[in-house]
Amino acid sequence: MQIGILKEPSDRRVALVPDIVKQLQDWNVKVMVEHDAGAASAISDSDFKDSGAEIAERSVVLQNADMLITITPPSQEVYDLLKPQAVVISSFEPFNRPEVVQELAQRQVTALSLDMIPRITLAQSMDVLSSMASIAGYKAVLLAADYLPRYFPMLTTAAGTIPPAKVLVLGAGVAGLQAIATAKRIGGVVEAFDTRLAAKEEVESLGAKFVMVEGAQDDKEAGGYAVEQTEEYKQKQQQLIREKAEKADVIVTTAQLRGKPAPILVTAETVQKMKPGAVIVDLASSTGGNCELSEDQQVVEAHGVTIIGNSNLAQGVPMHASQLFAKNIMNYLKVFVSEEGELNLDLENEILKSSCIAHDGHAQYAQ
Amino acid sequence: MQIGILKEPSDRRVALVPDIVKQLQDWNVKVMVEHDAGAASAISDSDFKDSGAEIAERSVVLQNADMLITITPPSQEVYDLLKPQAVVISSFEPFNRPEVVQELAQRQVTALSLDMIPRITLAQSMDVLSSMASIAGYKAVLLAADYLPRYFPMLTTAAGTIPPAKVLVLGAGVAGLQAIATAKRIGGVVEAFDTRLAAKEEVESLGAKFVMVEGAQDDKEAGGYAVEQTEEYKQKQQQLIREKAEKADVIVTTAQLRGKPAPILVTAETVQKMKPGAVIVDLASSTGGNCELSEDQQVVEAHGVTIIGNSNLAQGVPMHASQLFAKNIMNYLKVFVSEEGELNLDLENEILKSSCIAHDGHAQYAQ
Amino acid sequence: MEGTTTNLIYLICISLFIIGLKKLSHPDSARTGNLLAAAGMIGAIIVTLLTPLESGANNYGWIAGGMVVGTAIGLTVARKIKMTAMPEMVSLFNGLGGACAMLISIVEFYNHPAGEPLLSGQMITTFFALFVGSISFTGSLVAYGKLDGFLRDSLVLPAPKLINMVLLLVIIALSAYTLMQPQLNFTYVIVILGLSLIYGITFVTPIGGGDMPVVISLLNSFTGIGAALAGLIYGNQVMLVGGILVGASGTILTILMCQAMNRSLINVIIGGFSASGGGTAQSGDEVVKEATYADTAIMLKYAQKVIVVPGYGMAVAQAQHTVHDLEKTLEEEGVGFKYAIHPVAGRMPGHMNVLLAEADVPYPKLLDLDDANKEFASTDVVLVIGANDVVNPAAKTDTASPIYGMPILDVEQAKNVIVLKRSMNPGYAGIQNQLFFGERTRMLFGDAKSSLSKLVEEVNNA
Amino acid sequence: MEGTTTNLIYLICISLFIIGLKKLSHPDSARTGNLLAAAGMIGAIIVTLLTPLESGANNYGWIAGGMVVGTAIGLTVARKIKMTAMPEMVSLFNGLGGACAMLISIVEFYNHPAGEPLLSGQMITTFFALFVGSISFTGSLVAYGKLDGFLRDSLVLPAPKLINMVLLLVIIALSAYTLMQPQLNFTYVIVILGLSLIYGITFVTPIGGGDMPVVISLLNSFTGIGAALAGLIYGNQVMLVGGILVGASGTILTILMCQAMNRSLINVIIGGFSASGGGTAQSGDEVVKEATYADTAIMLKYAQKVIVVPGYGMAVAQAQHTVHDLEKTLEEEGVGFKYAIHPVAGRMPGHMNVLLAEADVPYPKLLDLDDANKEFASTDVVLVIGANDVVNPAAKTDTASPIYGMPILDVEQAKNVIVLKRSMNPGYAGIQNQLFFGERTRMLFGDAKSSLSKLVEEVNNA
Amino acid sequence: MELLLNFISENLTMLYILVFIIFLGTEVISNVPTVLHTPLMSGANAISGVVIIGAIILIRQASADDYPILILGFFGILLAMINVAGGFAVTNRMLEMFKKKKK
Amino acid sequence: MELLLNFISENLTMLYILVFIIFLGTEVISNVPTVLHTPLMSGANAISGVVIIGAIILIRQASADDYPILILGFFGILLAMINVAGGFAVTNRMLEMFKKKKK
Ligand SMILES: NC(=O)c1ccc[n+]([C@@H]2O[C@H](COP(=O)([O-])OP(=O)(O)OC[C@H]3O[C@@H](n4cnc5c(N)ncnc54)[C@H](OP(=O)(O)O)[C@@H]3O)[C@@H](O)[C@H]2O)c1
Ligand SMILES: NC(=O)c1ccc[n+]([C@@H]2O[C@H](COP(=O)([O-])OP(=O)(O)OC[C@H]3O[C@@H](n4cnc5c(N)ncnc54)[C@H](OP(=O)(O)O)[C@@H]3O)[C@@H](O)[C@H]2O)c1
Ligand SMILES: NC(=O)c1ccc[n+]([C@@H]2O[C@H](COP(=O)([O-])OP(=O)(O)OC[C@H]3O[C@@H](n4cnc5c(N)ncnc54)[C@H](O)[C@@H]3O)[C@@H](O)[C@H]2O)c1
Ligand SMILES: NC(=O)c1ccc[n+]([C@@H]2O[C@H](COP(=O)([O-])OP(=O)(O)OC[C@H]3O[C@@H](n4cnc5c(N)ncnc54)[C@H](O)[C@@H]3O)[C@@H](O)[C@H]2O)c1
Repeated sequence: MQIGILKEPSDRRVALVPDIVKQLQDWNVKVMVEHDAGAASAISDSDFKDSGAEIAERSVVLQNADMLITITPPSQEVYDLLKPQAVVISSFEPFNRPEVVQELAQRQVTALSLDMIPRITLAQSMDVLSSMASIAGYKAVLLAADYLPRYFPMLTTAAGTIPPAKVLVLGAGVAGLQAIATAKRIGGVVEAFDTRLAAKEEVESLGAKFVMVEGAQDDKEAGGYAVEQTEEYKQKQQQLIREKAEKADVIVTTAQLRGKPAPILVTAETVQKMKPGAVIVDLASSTGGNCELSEDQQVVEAHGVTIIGNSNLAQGVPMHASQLFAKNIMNYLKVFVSEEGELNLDLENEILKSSCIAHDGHAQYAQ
Repeated sequence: MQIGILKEPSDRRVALVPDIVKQLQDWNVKVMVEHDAGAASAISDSDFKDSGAEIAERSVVLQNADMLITITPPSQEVYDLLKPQAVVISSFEPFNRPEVVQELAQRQVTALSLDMIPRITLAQSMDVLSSMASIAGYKAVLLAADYLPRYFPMLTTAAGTIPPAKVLVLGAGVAGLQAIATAKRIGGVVEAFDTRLAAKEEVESLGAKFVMVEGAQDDKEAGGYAVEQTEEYKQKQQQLIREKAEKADVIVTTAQLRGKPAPILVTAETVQKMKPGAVIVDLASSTGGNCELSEDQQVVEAHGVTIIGNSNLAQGVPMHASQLFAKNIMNYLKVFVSEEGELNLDLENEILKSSCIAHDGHAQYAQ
Repeated sequence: MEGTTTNLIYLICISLFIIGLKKLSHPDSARTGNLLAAAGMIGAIIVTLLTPLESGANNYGWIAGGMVVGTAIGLTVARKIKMTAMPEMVSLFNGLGGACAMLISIVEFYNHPAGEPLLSGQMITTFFALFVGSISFTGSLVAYGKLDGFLRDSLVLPAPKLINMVLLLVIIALSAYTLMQPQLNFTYVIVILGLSLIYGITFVTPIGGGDMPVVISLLNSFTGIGAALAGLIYGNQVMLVGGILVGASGTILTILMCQAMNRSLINVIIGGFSASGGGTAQSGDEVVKEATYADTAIMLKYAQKVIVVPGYGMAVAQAQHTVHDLEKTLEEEGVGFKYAIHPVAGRMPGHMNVLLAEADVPYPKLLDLDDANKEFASTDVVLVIGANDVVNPAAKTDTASPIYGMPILDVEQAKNVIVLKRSMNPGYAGIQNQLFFGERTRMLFGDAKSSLSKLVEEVNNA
Repeated sequence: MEGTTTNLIYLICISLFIIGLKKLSHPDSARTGNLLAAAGMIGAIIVTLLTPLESGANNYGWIAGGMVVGTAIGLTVARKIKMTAMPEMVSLFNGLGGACAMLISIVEFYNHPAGEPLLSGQMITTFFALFVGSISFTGSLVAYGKLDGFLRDSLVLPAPKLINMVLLLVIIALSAYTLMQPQLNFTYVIVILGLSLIYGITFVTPIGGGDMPVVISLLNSFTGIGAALAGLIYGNQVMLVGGILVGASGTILTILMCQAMNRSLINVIIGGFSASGGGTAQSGDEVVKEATYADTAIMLKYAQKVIVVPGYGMAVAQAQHTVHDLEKTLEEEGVGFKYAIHPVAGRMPGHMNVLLAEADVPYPKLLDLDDANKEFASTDVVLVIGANDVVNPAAKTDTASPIYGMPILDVEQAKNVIVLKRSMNPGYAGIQNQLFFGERTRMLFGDAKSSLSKLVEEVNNA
Repeated sequence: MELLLNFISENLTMLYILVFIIFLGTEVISNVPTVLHTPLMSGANAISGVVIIGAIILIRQASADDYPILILGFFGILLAMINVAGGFAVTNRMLEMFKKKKK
Repeated sequence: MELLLNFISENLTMLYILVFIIFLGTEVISNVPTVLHTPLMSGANAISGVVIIGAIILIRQASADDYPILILGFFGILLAMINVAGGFAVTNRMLEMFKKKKK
């Protein structure tokens, strides 16, 4: 089997790394990589070559690939060049863009959507969302520290004492927890908030303080994802977050609701009350943002507050993000590629059933 | 007395902050601040106004100021607008630009150079170099972490284990030590090197490893500054640094020699051998840089290594940098401004003797 | 004069007992202590054999016979039994000592000259010795049976307190009555003997299996008192003093053992309600074994290699600093100490990394999954600290399990596994963990941080 | 019968002594222990006064006189002396006890019936009592003088070992000779008395002032032995047993004290070379006072408020984690614990912040210069850990000093200041620190980390 | 009462010894770490086998044909000897785990 | 030798007591923390004042006009009493610093 890897047009990561390419070869899987695909991740063409991959032009890669793996969903013209019935692996986000499923089905490709891999224990090692979120949470704090006109840790000097930065993390999922850990490391005083009941213990397990709002809805059946909350709860939450935000130097928001726009946690009014120079990093910006004023992929300033809207921060650590991504892919491939390198799509398999969103012209994704 | 504060043309900091302005008023010292001077430090004009300062246009500030305080030395046209015999306080760096002293003398201003304040204990609270270097060291590591395509701390995940970043700090002065501390905080494994014998203990006092090169020259009389080294020593040092550099993910260099170009510690050849994606932050770039390939105020890429040349990183944390700077200034002013706000230049005073480089048309600085 | 020499040597023997006991209470010198005490005993026996008698046939043959056979049996049993069976063996031995005291007093009754007055210190003492020896005898046998498992805890007496009280009163009354008589009625003695033997049984039977060590210690001090009483009968210093010594230290030891279990002695004896409080926690049909802090500490201290498997529970307990303390303490003892970090331990990627770095654990001490799995087989003790799913063998064996297929840390390969958690509650995946019921696994229930502090303390004491 | 009662009560009194001593060796119960021992003593005295005598005029007047005057003097002195003078007072008291034993044996000699044989256990015992009591008497006086300062260490005997050896031999020989005589020659007794008194002086004189506590403890056990010998003379149990008890425990205590000073007892006594080894370190003319771990620990444990001043030395020693341990330990004891962070402590801005954050010290515990200076006056103990320049009062007072004008932490305002550093070496500024010679300052020399671990240990023990 | 006082006065020093030994027994083991509870118990148990001395004296004092006594005494010695020998041996085995490892 | 054995056999129980008390004295204070060395020494010193009992017996046994003995005995009592009273009082003062603070 031949896997094709492209240079991502708008992302610094690359879908496979030399280490994994090497392992795939033991499996009789060949890899063809577009020229310069790893450059932004500090992986040169020769690194790829050394690992056994073939380096080629984009069109050649596409024409030869039985399976195409990309990080961001490929553009339309890619499909034109692909073999018919090729397998395409990417994060298609069908719950945000349901139309994509039909398009893929029409193209006759087999589309496997990484973000649809179920969050079961067995699939943890394939969970791209987790590994990328974890890097994003780290990067979010670094970014905030970088934009912050303040010093992060406490500092007692001959020229006076600087108090430690106050950090508020909203949404304590994978990204949020990593943000908490990183902010604590750099020396911040961290508080966090989440609607999931389990989050309190998790936040405290990192030595941070949990901001408690009474009366959250929780759903154990939601597979680890949060559910929407009642109006009354939202009000209380709004109120508490405003109080905390006014004192915060940095806010990192990560609250997402799968298939729904992200909840607004930091309103425009709240931003107005915040300290000048404060920084908000909104990791939920791609689904509308947790901050009313954030704009996806942009850094805006409002009322003296810097608001960074970016749901794709993992690419800020491209090398290790690529590495984790590639390892996830590798573990995923093990589900449906035999030891001889043959494709073996068993759609009854729990993982494939969820993540295969188009096959043989059929759209598989039902919302 | 009237102090004038300008908006720095090429710096995000501002020379005084509202807190200090308030304190100066108790002293009968009035402050006039250029419109928007604190904007980049998250200090608004109204903040200044609330503290008792007057906000004015640049020219008005200059015409009224008995004393002008700037962070970077003012440009020529500033002097044209100034009162004759006004006092100008800034970091003139006469040892790097000896010509400036004559110019200032010709202008008839009294020029006080902050970087010439002697490094005696009494003057520690006025030591702008230290407070700025300390912020720069912190910022250097944050910047490096930001540019680094790698994750900084160790991370064990379902998608594999990421080893911690290796950090090499060259020059363990104020900035270097802070860089060590910050890198350790974020989770890096840190080694450091310096020629001063005392540095070993100081580095180890932060829990980092010291790289030992035998045979360093040390001079206790140099007032805390390093002295030049023998050729043989430089060779050994070169050799050792190369070995360490090859394994490093991040190098922060801070080695300076007062009045001399900075020593080259990381040669072009060494850079070539470094890991792709590695980052060098050169804090000595303004005096030529410790890395052969670094360019002041620029980020260059060479052999896959990102080299950030910036000796002015403190402005990356403008608000607290301004705060510390202002506090330093305040302490400095206490030396020669009486409680009634009168200027009282006693040139016999140890601190003034060293830091006053031009007075009454005389150049005071002798190299 | 020979009496004086004998008594001087006895004094030396007693001193050896004292020093022996003293040394027995420090781990480093305990072996020496045991040997010293044994030396004291041998000395006492030899001196007793050699001291000239005023009357009597010596009968060395009988003595030699008893000693040779006894020694042979004792040593063989001691050598053969399994390590785990030692407590019941101690109980059995103790019962035999009690039986000896009992036999001696029977003989004393039997020997009692017909004319002599009965109500004397001597006779009272003999009755005491009979009583105490008998209780010690049958009580120890019951304790042995309970520990060995052939007597069930479920064997419950109706109203045990009442029975015991009545028995005790009857024995005292009957003894007093016997003493009041002009002539010794040997039948009464036999009846009292029988009642005492029964009392030993009814005394121990209601007490739960988990409290047996305490009971054995108590019965041991009874045997000591029995020996002392025998010493009083014969005016023999070494028996008297040795017996009292054991009686006193045995009593204290009993109290200390109760304290270590957070119970009072009264509670153990009178209570008798703790039939289920014994070192085991049920879950369905299976039973887990609980570890004690002390045993775990000694296990850790004398291990060559220890691996910690931290999990979410360590994070919840914020026990990372305490783990690091344990690491430092054990490393000073020369124990190799590593951490096995499972990729998904905790609740976020790198959760354990963050915490251990905070506690300043050096990076090279962290093993990842593959390296750790290579090392477990050669590991003496694995400490599982608040981890659960990541060490659940169901991931390998149970295809129906939600975690089936996840790579896990194969801690069962290690010689001993100690699991620190608060309860039998499951972890994130919500499933039971077969590891906890494993042959080599012991549970240490409680908040991980406080458990660890106690372990550090015990290691320092041990 | 009265004898039995007396002896039973004596047994209770002795038990009180034993329990008293036992309790005296634990900080929490020490006061109770002292009171119990005192109760035992009062009991013994009363019983002795009341026990009927076979012969004798009772002479209660004389007894009452001695007791009332003695009690008055003893209590007054005990109440009046300064805390610092207590050890010499103990020495003085001890000497008086020895003198009493001496007087008793003199009376015994005086009372010796003319016809009776001299060479008896009784007489040997009396000689021993005379000797031991005399040494204890004069020896204690010398020790008192040395501690009080009116006897100088410089007072050196030529060849002290030889003198002592010869004296001892003469005393033994003369005693033996006296005993061999058919008739007691009281002159000999007086000579032996005189020689023994001199021996007490020559025995203690060569020993250095710093070792006096050890010597006092030793002399104390001598007095105990003297009392025991007197007990043997009168066949009195309470004196005999009480005396032996003090003799034995005093000897052990002496050995423990030597161990605490890292010396051997032989070394202290025979050596006698340690005239300068006494708790002080010179620097120029001035002398600093050294603290001991134990005293510092007790000071910390019983303080209300402790402030730590960390400096570069804490960083060099990497003692931040250990400081944090101390913090936790003391907080458990209810001690308020804060850190005073000087702006330029260490070698880089924020040096202390970084380290304390690493050790997980919560931010609110850090006081900055101004806040700290407000708090020192109400602080019981300031622990200066490897800081020097930042607590140097020269910055306030000495205009010529290179650090003049720097704001410093005014630690001298606190009730006690303990400075942890390795030597008298100056800090960064290279200047001597007057604080170290201050009235309330004590130095604890050694690497900060190991000093702190020892402190933590001692606090846990205390 | 009379009887008691008499008894005491006869055994006064015995009483002293008793009291001191009780103190001593208490004192000597009061600092035993929990880990040594079982071995210590076992060691103390072996010492309690000192009752064998009684059985020895008893047999030695018996005449050579007093079979009831000889047999009872024989069993006394046998049982106590098992206690002694087995007790010390078991203790020793328990303590084997405390052997210092070579560092 | 004969003399010695005789002496011992006479005082055999005394010897037992002696040995046990030495053990006990050693045992009882062997765990004293360093901070208590001085108070403990002081307390033990006060106990050693038990020698006063001897002086009391001595005076009581003396006849009412045996002035040398009475005077010597008086001083004996005086000195020993200072030792006892002063000793316990000083110890008590030393121990005042160990008073538990109210938490
Ligand atoms: N790492 C990740 O990225 C990630 C993300 C999401 C989910 N997960 C899942 O989380 C699980 C991680 O496994 P794990 O073994 O680390 O944890 P786990 O399976 O959740 O077990 C944690 C155990 O710690 C015990 N515990 C909790 N608090 C404690 C305390 N204070 N003291 C002592 N014990 C305490 C609990 O038992 P008691 O209540 O009886 O004390 C529990 O059984 C895996 O199932 C993994 O799939 C991981
Ligand atoms: N903070 C800054 O930015 C900065 C920068 C440069 C210079 N300085 C200067 O540094 C000084 C800082 O004052 P400081 O009080 O923190 O330090 P210091 O005055 O330098 O004194 C440190 C003391 O710590 C002791 N010490 C060293 N290692 C030790 C160890 N392992 N254990 C125990 N003690 C140890 C040393 O005495 P022993 O050798 O006897 O042990 C020394 O006297 C000031 O003079 C300041 O001006 C500060
Ligand atoms: N297989 C597995 O075991 C596995 C793998 C990965 C993640 N998970 C679990 O799934 C959960 C969520 O993971 P995620 O980070 O991908 O979630 P996510 O990105 O969907 O959401 C991030 C966080 O935002 C929170 N949130 C949602 N609405 C909010 C609101 N109104 N206010 C505040 N917070 C709000 C959510 O509760 C969640 O914690 C975590 O508990 C994680 O541990 C489990
Ligand atoms: N008044 C005071 O007490 C005071 C105030 C501030 C700084 N200082 C001391 O002054 C010293 C230097 O301070 P700085 O940071 O301003 O110095 P700097 O900026 O001049 O130099 C930075 C570091 O580079 C080192 N260096 C020079 N040449 C080198 C080479 N070839 N290789 C490696 N390293 C080299 C120097 O030793 C110095 O440590 C420090 O020790 C600091 O503690 C003292």
